Amino acid sequence: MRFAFDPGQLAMAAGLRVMLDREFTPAALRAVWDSGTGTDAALWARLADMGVFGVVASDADGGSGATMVDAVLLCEALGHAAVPGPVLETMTIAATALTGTPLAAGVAAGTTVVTAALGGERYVAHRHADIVLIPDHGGVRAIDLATVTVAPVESLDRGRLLATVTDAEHVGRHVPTDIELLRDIGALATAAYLVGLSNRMLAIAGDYARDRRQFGQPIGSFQAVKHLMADALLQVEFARPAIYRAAWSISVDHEQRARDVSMAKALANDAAQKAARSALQVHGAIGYTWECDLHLYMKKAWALIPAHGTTSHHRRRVADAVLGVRPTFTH
Amino acid sequence: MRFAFDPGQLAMAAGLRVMLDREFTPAALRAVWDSGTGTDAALWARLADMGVFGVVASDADGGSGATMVDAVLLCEALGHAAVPGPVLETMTIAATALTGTPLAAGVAAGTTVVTAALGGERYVAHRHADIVLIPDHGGVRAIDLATVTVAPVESLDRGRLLATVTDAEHVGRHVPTDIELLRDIGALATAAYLVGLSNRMLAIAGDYARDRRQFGQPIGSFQAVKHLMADALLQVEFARPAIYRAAWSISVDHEQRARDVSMAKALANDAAQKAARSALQVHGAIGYTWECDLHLYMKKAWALIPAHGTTSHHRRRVADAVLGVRPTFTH
Amino acid sequence: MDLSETDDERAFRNEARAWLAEHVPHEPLPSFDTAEGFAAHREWEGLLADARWSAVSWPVEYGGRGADYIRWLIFEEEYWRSGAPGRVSQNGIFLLGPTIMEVGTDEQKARFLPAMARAEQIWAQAWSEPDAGSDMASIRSKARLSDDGSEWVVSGQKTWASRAVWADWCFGIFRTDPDSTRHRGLTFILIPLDSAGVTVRPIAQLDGDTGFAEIFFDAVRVPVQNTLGPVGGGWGVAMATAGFERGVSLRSPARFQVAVDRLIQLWLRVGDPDDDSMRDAVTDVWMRAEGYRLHTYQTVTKMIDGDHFGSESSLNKIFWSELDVRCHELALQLLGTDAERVDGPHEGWVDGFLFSLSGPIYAGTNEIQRNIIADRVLNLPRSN
Amino acid sequence: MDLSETDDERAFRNEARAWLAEHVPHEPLPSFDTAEGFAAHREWEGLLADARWSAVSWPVEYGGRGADYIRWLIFEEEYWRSGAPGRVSQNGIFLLGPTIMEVGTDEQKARFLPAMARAEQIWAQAWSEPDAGSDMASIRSKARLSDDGSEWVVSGQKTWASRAVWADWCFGIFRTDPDSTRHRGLTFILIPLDSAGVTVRPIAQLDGDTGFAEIFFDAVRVPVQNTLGPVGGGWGVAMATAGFERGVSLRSPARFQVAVDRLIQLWLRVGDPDDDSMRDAVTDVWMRAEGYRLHTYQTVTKMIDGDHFGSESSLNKIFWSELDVRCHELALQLLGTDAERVDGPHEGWVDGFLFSLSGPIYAGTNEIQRNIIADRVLNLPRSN
Repeated sequence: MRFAFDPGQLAMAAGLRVMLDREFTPAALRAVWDSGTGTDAALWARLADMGVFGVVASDADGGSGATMVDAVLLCEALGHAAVPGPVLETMTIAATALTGTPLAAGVAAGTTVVTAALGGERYVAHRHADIVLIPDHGGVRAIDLATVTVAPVESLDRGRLLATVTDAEHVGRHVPTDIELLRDIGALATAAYLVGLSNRMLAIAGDYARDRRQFGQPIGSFQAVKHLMADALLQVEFARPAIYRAAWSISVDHEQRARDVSMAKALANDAAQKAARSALQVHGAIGYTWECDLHLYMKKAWALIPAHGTTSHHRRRVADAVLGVRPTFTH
Repeated sequence: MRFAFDPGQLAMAAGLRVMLDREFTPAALRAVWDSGTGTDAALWARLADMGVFGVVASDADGGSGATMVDAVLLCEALGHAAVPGPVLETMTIAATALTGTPLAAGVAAGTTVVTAALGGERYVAHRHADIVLIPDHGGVRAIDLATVTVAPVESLDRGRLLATVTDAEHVGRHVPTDIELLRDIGALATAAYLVGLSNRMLAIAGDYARDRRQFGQPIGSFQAVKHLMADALLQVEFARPAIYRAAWSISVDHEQRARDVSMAKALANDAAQKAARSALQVHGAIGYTWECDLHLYMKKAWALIPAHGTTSHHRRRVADAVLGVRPTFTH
Repeated sequence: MDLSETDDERAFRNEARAWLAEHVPHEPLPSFDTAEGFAAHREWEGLLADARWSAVSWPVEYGGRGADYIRWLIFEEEYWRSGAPGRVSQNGIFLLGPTIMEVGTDEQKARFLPAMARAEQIWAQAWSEPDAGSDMASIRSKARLSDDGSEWVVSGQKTWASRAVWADWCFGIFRTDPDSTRHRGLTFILIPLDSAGVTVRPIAQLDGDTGFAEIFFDAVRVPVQNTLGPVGGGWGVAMATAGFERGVSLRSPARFQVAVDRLIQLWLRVGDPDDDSMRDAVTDVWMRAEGYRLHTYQTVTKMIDGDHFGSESSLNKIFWSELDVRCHELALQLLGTDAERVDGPHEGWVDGFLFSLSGPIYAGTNEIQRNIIADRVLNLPRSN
Repeated sequence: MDLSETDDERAFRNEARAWLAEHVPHEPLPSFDTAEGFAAHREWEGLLADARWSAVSWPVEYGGRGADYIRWLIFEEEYWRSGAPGRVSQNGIFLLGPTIMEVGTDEQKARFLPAMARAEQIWAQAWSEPDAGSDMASIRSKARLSDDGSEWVVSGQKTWASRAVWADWCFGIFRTDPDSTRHRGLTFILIPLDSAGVTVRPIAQLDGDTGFAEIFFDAVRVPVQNTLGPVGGGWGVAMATAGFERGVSLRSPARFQVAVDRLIQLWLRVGDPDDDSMRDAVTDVWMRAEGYRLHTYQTVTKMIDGDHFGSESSLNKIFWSELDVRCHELALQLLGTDAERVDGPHEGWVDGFLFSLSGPIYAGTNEIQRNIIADRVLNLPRSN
């Protein structure tokens, strides 16, 4: 038994993290909000160059044929920078669902942008995507967004260009695949993204707490602020291993995959909720302003917490797995 | 509309509080634990002198014919001192149930000690009582404890002499009465007692926090300790008016009596749980010792929280009242 | 103890309910943090004032009805339940007004109160400064007397000034003794926002609206007649106002009962009736709103009996702000993926959630309130 | 990343499981905080030692199996799942032992470790003092060198010394430089509890047992050979031990998995299957126990790779202690009015609840742990 990543996996994630810290600053994220495009074309190209979109795609599709264990650290790094657009859907769900189809190569190369609405969501997460995946008997249907009616829907996260899709009954290509697996992949990728996002919110709050002075000392020296942040960190730090384990369970198609993925998303949701609340409270009124970068990240968290399965949905899946049968240790 | 007590009501409660502070000290409570009698005979007599047992008993029974609004402040004062024995059952449940019976005068005088097991409890709260009340078709049955089989049961609160009662099928006197009302009275009296108890635990913790020094200052000057206690006080202070309101609802037989009583007990349970946890945490290891008086009060709280209806039982009763029908303001 | 309404109280409630049913706009007014919305809300306040509903607890002579606090709570219940617009004149009527009645001169009462009640003067708060947030006593904005002693010359910067973008006046405390520190040497001054030297810079908040602003004062000249309370005694005056704000007036229980009512309606519509978890959570927040209502009735009865409203206001402020956040968090949970949508039928919940998050922060953060409770109610030693 | 067991690990698990199935007493032993219970537990430890199960992670030469941390966790899972007795020798095997291996002399290793593994020496902790609780650096108990320099002369008082009532030895830190303050001038000394001048006074705790004691030292003479680590460097040695305690060793995940298993069994027996509230609450505590297990596997893999175990131990300590309290609170909720009964079939839950309440307090209160996390993990400025 070994609960650690390989040097190569860590190196790729570190490289991505360094690139994003340097090139996708809060100002760049703000620019995406203002542009109304929902993505950053230059950033998307950089991610493609680094092979992010091809990580789980098969060699035949031009990917590197790795597993969700390789992808999970990348999803976390993407969340730390709150990278906008359907990057998770494209690199994980689409790369898995469309393997072997003519679309797969474009997905792996990042030139085909894919969004998905496989669960109960009413909305597609990115209306400017090329392809949307929706449930179809025995698999999914890959639909060219240009061939259906797309109506914009406004998200509190202006980096997300939601839409409703209609007149999609008789178009697109049927792709046989395990939709439950795709849903689990989407939920796990989102959980990892949320944990990265949570660390970012706490980092922003930490910088402010070191910097801001009241009563003649930095507010970070007050126990109330220390404990607010320590409690949030606690939830983040104990959600992370659950996410890594779920990635492994997907990669080996573990019999408890559903339970492990749902545990990961439920804990990630709670951690992100807590991190956002604590980060805002540490900032006080400043954090409540549009000028302060914090809200760009908080709103991403609030948007993604219900996405790919709400906390109660996932907690119920865990309950069914744990309380339905006599509990035993899991190895 | 007037949310306040009369001077007379306040005066009687203040008198009781002063007497208990002076005469029923933690040492006296400890003595009851060590004696194994479950009550303090001298204290019982003092309470009788002050008319505590007769407060809601009718004039005809030798009581003062007052209402639960008069009794609720007394229950709170009794809880503040953690008075042992079935004082609440005798002064409220029995005085109401047995009115007009030959037993009533002894109850009002405090010479007949009554315990009750009207809800789901498996145990009688005081095995040395004279009378126990149990449910009976269309009312209750008043049973002389000397006529049934009484088996001791050990409580974590050594001031409570629990027992199981068997062979009670064919003995005792049937008393027609509204058992639902008796249950509500018991729950409300216990809720008031728990709030008094909660204030006492916080007072003990406050004394310790002012006294105990670490890192060169009183621990009460640390924000972590301040906020621990402030959060507990918050719950206690907002439970209290709900308890007073429920007492009024009983006194006027309000249509929402069940909802109001259950809200009071649910909030009192949560407040007591929180007050005990916070008081113990403020004390640290000292609070974990037998020498420290705190545990005498904590254990009383832990024993009474499930008594006369658990938190979830009462929360459900509120839910049925609030969510079963279209909600409107209640006056 | 009598929690049933008297006939008079019932009659008062019915009168308010009837008037509101007739006059509350059918369409919600635009946000009062926009130019047109502000104007529309001012107009509504005028309508209220004509019927003497704008300040029911004020004396008749100033445009009120001399209603006691119980009636004020009854009015608030009817007001918020009727879906009437938010109170754009709240800073004046609920915060400054009572303070003027307490410490103002007769001239000031005559000059400000009736105009306030009729919303001819709408007021902005100007407490905080960039370096005086939680640490409110570290005020730097100065006011010095002009050579002839007839005017204050005010310089400095205030921030988080609510309503300041479109308001007519602002009130705040300024350092009038240059050698003073902390709570001493501060004076409470009332300043017209159209004075020469005043610049107002709107602050966009979480929801994009501009409910707050920075106010810059560049040698602004204000007649000394606008001094409220004693020179150098501004801190005490400000605390009275702030205590009142944290206390009953800022958030009457009715607001939360209406919010919880809406939550229950939402639960009945979209919730899973068999989901005890959510059922318990909704019930819990109902109990909190009801507990806040009962606690408030207890408090105002004390006030009617002449007690003063002290540090308990900190208990209230924590309680209602956390209750409000919880109520909106539950609503968003019920909405699922609709919870991120701001243009749909549930927009109100998302806006309400964002607004609720300001509760634990403004009027003194809840951390500061816990300190106050510990120090003044629990008598724990002050931190050093 | 490979979370499946290797064949070797599986074989190790099976060997442990088989041995435990054969040897674990059918009747629970009496509490080791009683004379007979202590003796019975010492005997059990001897049985473990004979089969080399008492300290599996120790080197073979000292009586262990040289098992890596993964195998140690596997053993713990099998141990606690088998219902085996509590570890009366925990202070020595899990806390002092590793410290001796790190900083002890060869002579000390030979003298103490094998005897410890065989429970011939059972150890008490002697950290705290009446005035040194959370503020552990304010140690007052002194040790001065005898004139000939061959012995320490120890005087003072320790408290909250776990196992001290029946143990053979105690370890703690003492001020050896009379002019020193705080963390400096302290030395880590190992003291036989049967030394002349040692008085042990049991402390009765919440459940009536005496798991703690005060230890009074009246000019107790201890050979300098019992000094662990450098003279004056006791604080560093103690911190290594304390970090290890808060970290993996004190509370291996298996304990909580067994507790949560029992909670689930209780729920299945007495819980209302349609009560989603309780179902969610039980599931939540299961997730916390599972999360702690996963976090621990991640941690020990780091340690196997040579990383040192630092301030994360504070995260662990808060997490497991709050998880444990929550687990027992839920059990008592399920038991309803049975929850106050201490002589019934559910006695274990009540005792467990009381014991769980010590978790957030001992080995450094959770408030202190939050400070450590804030200062060392979040790099927030120290309080002044």
